[in-house]
Amino acid sequence: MLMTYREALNQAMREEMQRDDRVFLIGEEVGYYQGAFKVSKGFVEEFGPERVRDTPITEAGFTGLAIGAAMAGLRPIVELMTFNFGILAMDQIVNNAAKVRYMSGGQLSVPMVIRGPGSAAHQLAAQHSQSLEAWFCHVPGVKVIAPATPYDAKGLLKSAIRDENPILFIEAQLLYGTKGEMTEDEYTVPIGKADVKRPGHDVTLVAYSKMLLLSLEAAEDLAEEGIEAEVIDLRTLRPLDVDTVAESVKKTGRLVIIEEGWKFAGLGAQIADSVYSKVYDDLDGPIVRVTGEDVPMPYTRPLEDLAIPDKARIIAAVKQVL
Amino acid sequence: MLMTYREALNQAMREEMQRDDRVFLIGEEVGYYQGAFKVSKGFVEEFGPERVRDTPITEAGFTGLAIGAAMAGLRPIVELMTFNFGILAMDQIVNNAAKVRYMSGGQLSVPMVIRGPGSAAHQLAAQHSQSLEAWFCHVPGVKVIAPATPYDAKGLLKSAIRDENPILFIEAQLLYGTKGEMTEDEYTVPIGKADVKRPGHDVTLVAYSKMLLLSLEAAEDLAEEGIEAEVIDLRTLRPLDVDTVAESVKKTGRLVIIEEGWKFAGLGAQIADSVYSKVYDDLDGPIVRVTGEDVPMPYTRPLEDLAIPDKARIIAAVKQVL
Amino acid sequence: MRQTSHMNDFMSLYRDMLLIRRFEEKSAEMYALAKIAGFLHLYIGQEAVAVGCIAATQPEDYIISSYRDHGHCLARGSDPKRVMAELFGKATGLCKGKGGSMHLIDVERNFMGGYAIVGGHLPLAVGLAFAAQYKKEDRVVLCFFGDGAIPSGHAHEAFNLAALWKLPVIFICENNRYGMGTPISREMVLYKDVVERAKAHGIDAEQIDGMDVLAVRKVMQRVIGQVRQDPQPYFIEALTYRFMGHSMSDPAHGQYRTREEVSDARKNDPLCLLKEHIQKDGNVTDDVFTRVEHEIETLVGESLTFAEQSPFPTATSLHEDVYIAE
Amino acid sequence: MRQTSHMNDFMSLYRDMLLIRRFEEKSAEMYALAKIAGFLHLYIGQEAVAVGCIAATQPEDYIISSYRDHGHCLARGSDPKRVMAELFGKATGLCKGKGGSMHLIDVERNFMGGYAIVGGHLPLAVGLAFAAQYKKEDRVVLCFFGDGAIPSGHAHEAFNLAALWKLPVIFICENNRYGMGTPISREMVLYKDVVERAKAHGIDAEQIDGMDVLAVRKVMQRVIGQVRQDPQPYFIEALTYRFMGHSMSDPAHGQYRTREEVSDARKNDPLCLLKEHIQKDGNVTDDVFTRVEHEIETLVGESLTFAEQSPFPTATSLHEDVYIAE
Ligand SMILES: Cc1ncc(C[n+]2csc(CCOP(=O)(O)OP(=O)(O)O)c2C)c(N)n1
Ligand SMILES: Cc1ncc(C[n+]2csc(CCOP(=O)(O)OP(=O)(O)O)c2C)c(N)n1
Ligand SMILES: [Mg+2]
Ligand SMILES: [Mg+2]
Repeated sequence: MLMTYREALNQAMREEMQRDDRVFLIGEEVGYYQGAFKVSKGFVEEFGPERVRDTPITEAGFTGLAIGAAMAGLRPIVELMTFNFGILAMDQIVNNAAKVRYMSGGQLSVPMVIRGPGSAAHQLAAQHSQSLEAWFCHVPGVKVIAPATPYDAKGLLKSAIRDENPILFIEAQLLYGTKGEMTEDEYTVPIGKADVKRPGHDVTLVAYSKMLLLSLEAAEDLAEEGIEAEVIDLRTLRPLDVDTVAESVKKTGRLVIIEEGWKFAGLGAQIADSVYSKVYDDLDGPIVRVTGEDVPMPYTRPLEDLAIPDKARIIAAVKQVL
Repeated sequence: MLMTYREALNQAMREEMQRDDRVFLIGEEVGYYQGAFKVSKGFVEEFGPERVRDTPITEAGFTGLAIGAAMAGLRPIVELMTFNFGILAMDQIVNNAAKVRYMSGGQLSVPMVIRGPGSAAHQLAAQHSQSLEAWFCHVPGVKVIAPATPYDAKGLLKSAIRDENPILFIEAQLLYGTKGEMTEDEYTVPIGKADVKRPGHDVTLVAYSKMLLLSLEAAEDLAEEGIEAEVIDLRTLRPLDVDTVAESVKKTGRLVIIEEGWKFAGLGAQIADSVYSKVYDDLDGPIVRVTGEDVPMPYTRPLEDLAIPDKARIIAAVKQVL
Repeated sequence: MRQTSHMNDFMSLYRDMLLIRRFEEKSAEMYALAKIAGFLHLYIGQEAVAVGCIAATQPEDYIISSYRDHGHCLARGSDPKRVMAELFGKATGLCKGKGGSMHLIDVERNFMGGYAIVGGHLPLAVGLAFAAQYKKEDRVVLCFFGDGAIPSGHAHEAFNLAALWKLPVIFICENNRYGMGTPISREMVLYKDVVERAKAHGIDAEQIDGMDVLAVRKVMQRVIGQVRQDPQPYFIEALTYRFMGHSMSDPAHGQYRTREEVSDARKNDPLCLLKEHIQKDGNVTDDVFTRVEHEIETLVGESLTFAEQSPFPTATSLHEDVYIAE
Repeated sequence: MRQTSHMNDFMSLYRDMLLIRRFEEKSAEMYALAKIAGFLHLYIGQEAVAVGCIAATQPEDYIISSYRDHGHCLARGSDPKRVMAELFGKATGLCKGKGGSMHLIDVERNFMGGYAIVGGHLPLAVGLAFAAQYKKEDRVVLCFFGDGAIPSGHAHEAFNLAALWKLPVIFICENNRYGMGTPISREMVLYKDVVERAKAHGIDAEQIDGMDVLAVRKVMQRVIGQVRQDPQPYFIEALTYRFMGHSMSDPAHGQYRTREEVSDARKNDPLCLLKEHIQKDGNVTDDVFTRVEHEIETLVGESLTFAEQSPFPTATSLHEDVYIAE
């Protein structure tokens, strides 16, 4: 059965809200508007406005509210209209959600999911086109998830909602309409496990979210030239499943990391560092990163296209490491 | 002439404020209180309350105000009482200060310095003991500086105040009282240049801010064992002076990076990535990072001591790479 | 003679509003043709606010706005050619195609930009006013934003600083009754008295009819004069309505408001109101309106041609304007 | 009989305030001896607020506070031994030594913690109230913070949400006239009417004498009853004064206030006021006060011994409590 990423998220939340009364959804336009990107279609009708809360434009306020509610035993899902606006809630996320368990010596916990689209869509310009996962991944106390396929999106979101820790769940506007195979049965996908989305033996490509799809396309093209790339979907960014990547590198000896965000101090640097530390001797040469350019996102399409990784650059990087 | 880090900062700002009427200081308690850590001692008396502005506790508000003032031709110095509170101004820094030049196609500029202490002091616990330079370094459009010595602090702060770009200038509470040699003559230190603080040929240590002092101490101990470490002070974190580090690694073949912040997605990962990309073949083995532990900062001293790099761990890391 | 110049003056306001209207109608067409992309938030219905307010300013005054900024930019006198080119993402655009619809910036006209984080530009506005005070300049700052920004922390921190330091900034809340799909009654409790929010910080405030350009200008002339004379912030709540959807991806009436509500509001079209007023008061013939309509049509047509024919920025510009080199 | 229980009741308030006073005096000594480190913000002078307010609560009500939280924690009934052990950073502390002075947390007593980002815990308080509403519980939330938090964006976003959704949270602003070294008149314009800030969001608000524990409790009994009955936020501005410096690194009078101002304020010592009241009203002998003084001294002494003798946490605990394993 084919399903869109959007529907997968919708189902995951719906099933978990049916399963557990403590789960509620809160954010801008999640209710009567059905979500800015229609992810919560039908929710306010099914669960009522108490459990599907439209908020004023106050990300710090309602994220903090959700943290407080989680401390009191509820299990909030916060929808950020986009993760760009998460910057406004950064203090709440980092100083309260991530730390209150530790500060309280384990007395409190914050079981919540903060979700919404990250990364660029098309021509939304500098303030609306950011990939901030490196920031979130830097913070102990939170987990960070960024699924690429509808199947993983559903399974991981369900796991995230059931998890006892605060979780950043990063989607992508350009993924919402993409389709993927889905099982009928209920299932979850475990947090913290990468997935080999395409086996290969010549080179390892590591990616997540939108960049996974691009990497798979690149791998197809490379296969036509006789280069078999193994493509790994990290799925969870923190905790990072280095083992799966290391296993692959032992086989291929070559690694290309693909990420959409800014290069400098981007997540790829940590992925590389983790891999070097683990399997330095198995590498045939330096790891190469394909990343977004280190510029604020320009509005105009020709420049935006240059600022974001594309298939050609992934292929060029692979040829560089071979 | 010996001078404290605190006095060096005080002099730098004083000289620049005397030199340029457009420079003003704004922040909590910078005026009548003389600065929470007395960095602006004597300022309100010398420059008056118009140029030394005490603010209410509204980091987003007054940082945003300073950005607007910079857009209109002034040259603000924002003092954050500590960089922990910079999280509250993150949106202003990233979305406005860093981007408005780009968004305007070069029409606007934001010549300003945001300064204050980062990293841990003693037992200030989870919400007041963070090293967030990796976040700031991720953002194109800003420069990030973290001097370790009074001499560099003064020279770099003067350069930062004269720079046309928004600059994050990260000090440290535990550095304010440290002393260093100072020249009488006016001078500046260029942004973007690392400095070899101790020459050596067996191993390269790269550090900045407080960790530089610790690395120098470790180098002394190592020297007694006949190990000559070259210690590089990055001073500027973005743009990163990879060339100086690469030059050293060509000589030593071994690199240890020391940073106080959280390991995962910390700045050291990027430094490593930059070095691997540049001089992979000159390395004799994997780069090792000595970092803060991936936990919120505990209050109690024994745990805090474990959470922050110490000399013993640096020495152990050096022995690991030799 | 007096009457004529009076009428010329009214016609000039009409012309400015009409430019915004026709310019945006054309933008919407171009969006449908994918010549313009990203988010496009139209100002149609709210023209009297930008035009009335900005008509009362001096060229040295600063204007700053949100992502819904076409109206303010055009009312400020930015070249429609370069505005359209910006929407097209062309190198000849106001911001060389880097800003787009949400970030129109024209520093030469002291139009300090459109900003896309709700509430995020209010502290900037206060900073512009701070600079004016610091440099002992006579400028005032006009800061436009929507009702949706009122609950935000940014707004309150900005109000507090402006009030505390008596900064010459006029906050203009364009209350169009909705923040995206959320009616104002679900944004805040005292939604009929948005002005209370500012007053609580010690800022004088008043509510005005944002559909009547003459009333808007009259109030703003007084307020701007007052603030220029005796610097301190002021808060205006302009009651208005957007006739179109929140952005191009949102239908005009959406699910959050009825077709009737929109068509009722359209009866209060600021352009029609002014036109009727002019027609009633003076003896301006239809001819004059036809001439203006024609002039604007030509202007918008030229903008389009200019935008179409301009080149996209070259690849080298990608890395320009991130930093200023010394 | 009636008189006696009345007196017992007053004496119990006195005792609670005295515990805070003596406990903190001892903490200050221990700070000087470097047994306690980091930031230590004393509550001395403000005891009547915490004690009066919390005396009016039920055990299931949530309490949440800022970094100046010893008073609220002790008034809530947390074991002074475990509080002192926390300040000492010991494994037996409320938070196993991980929180320290600014982050006392005692979930068993629904004391949800002290938080060190000014204004940052107000949204949490609103969330606790949200949970109560969601779960249809009768709890109310008491949220304590300083005057310095009022200008912050966090506070306003919290006020707005609480008002909009009628959440049972009582915001208690302890106006001690200073945010660190900044007098309230330089924090906000309407500093004599801090309550206006809340009213502008549609929240009922009143100012009370925060030095008179009986008055505080009386008002809070009414207000808590009201909020429990008819859930919606309420705002209290308690006029008070801190007798000590902002934290241990700030001298008691600092440069921002005169010695006279402090000694004037000390004439209004909440403990003396209550003591005088009790002595005037009843015929309580000095004996009784001596006994209480003695009891508290013992308690504080025991806390100290407990803290001293407790072990520090072991190295393994460093990585515990970051995540919950499934
Ligand atoms: C901080 C932030 N949160 C959310 C958004 C998404 N968003 C864009 S416009 C908008 C509604 C704003 O409404 P209002 O302020 O009334 O302005 P209007 O669109 O009516 O002109 C929202 C929620 C944003 N841009 N910034
Ligand atoms: C966001 C933030 N900015 C600055 C600080 C530093 N700081 C700690 S307490 C304080 C003053 C707070 O004053 P007030 O709210 O009146 O509380 P009081 O200390 O008087 O109890 C400041 C500026 C902080 N903790 N958080
Ligand atoms: Mg609106
Ligand atoms: Mg105070």
